[in-house]
Amino acid sequence: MRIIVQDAPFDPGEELNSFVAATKGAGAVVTFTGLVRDIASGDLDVMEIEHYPGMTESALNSIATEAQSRWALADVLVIHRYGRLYPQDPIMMVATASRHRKAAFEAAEFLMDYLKSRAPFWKKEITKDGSDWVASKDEDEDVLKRW
Amino acid sequence: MRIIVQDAPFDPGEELNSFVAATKGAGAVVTFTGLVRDIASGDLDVMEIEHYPGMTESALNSIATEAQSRWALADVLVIHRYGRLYPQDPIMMVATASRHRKAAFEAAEFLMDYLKSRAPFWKKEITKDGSDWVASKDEDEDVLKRW
Amino acid sequence: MEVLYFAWVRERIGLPKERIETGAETVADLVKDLCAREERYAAAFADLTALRVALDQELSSFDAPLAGVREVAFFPPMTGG
Amino acid sequence: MEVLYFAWVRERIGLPKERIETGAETVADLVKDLCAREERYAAAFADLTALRVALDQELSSFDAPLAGVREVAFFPPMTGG
Repeated sequence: MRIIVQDAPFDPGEELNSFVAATKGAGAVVTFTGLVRDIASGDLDVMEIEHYPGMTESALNSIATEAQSRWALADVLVIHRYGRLYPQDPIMMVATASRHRKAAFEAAEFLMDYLKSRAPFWKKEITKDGSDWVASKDEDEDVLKRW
Repeated sequence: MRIIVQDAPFDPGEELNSFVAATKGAGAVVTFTGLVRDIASGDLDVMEIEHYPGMTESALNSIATEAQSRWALADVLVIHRYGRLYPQDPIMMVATASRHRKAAFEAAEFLMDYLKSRAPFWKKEITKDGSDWVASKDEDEDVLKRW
Repeated sequence: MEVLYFAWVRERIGLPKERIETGAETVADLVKDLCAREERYAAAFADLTALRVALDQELSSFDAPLAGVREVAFFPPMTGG
Repeated sequence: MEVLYFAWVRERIGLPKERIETGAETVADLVKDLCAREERYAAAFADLTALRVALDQELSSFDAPLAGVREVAFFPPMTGG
């Protein structure tokens, strides 16, 4: 299990390849990569991601540990950036490895669902006209009920 | 949409990065990578994958087109190898891009479920003692019912 | 028509494809014709529930008609992914 | 105790953290104390349903007791991923 919280960019392809190389015996690897999406008006300059150092790492650790206890996973990776990001930049990535595809898919979805509303990150969208904090969605809270 | 059937190896990380670079505006990218898994006895030498040239491409195309009609996808990638593969080699990969993570996850699972039992590939496991065709599993047929 | 065999069907019959002239009206009739020819066909087609058939590269069924079909393929259930 | 603010809570209150001496028994009591101090606190805490609280870096609730707590953090619902 590897949990990384950093302001530096990361390379999703390199991370996938290292993850695959490290997971001996698993037939199935699932990744989710989240990218900075432009806003409706199409003029996003920067996304600023704030986090709660200390709590972030422990929250991500708990979520990943919970995933490992629920599914037979050979490995789990969570990377999340903070700081200033630009449209199309990778924000975060999770990867799961398992013998079977169902476990790898479910665990990755579980990680994403919890990460969305249980990891202390906040996003601010900055355009030349001003800035807005991204609001949480009720559905992000609702999806947790399925687990 | 890109469908690739080849005997040459591919690099999952490079494929993920090209896929991400090509999918403007999608916030969510999901990949599944299938690796050659060793067998229970631990002495797999080679996995030989046979396919049905022509039908393979058209079957993968139909499956990917069906996924695009069911979910709002910015892009879909399917790569599948045939020929001789060794333990830990990537066999295949699917990638989906969407604005939302739910669509990207569901479409990737759909692609995998259909690819398992509707794309004309057959796997043979070769050890120094002999060889066995991998049998299909009833559950692989059953999972199609959920779609 | 062209008849193709894959995986262990190919191995049991001993060749990947052959040209067959047949008056068979359905896939099942064609299978009967082939089984009558030689033991290796009978061995390959012993259990049809373990086999799949494609007509002109589309999955089909053993009761499907062969009229107009150019390519028939027999193979075990697929194991992609 | 140490009190931390994140995102728009931090912006409204105007600082990321401060040391507060309080006799408050619960989080809700602490919020009342803060709101009584200055308008910017009242503005930040106007709608508690829009806020979350963590005690010693664990998500908690506004009726939780503060006994033994070293670090309290207030922030809007999280938007990771």
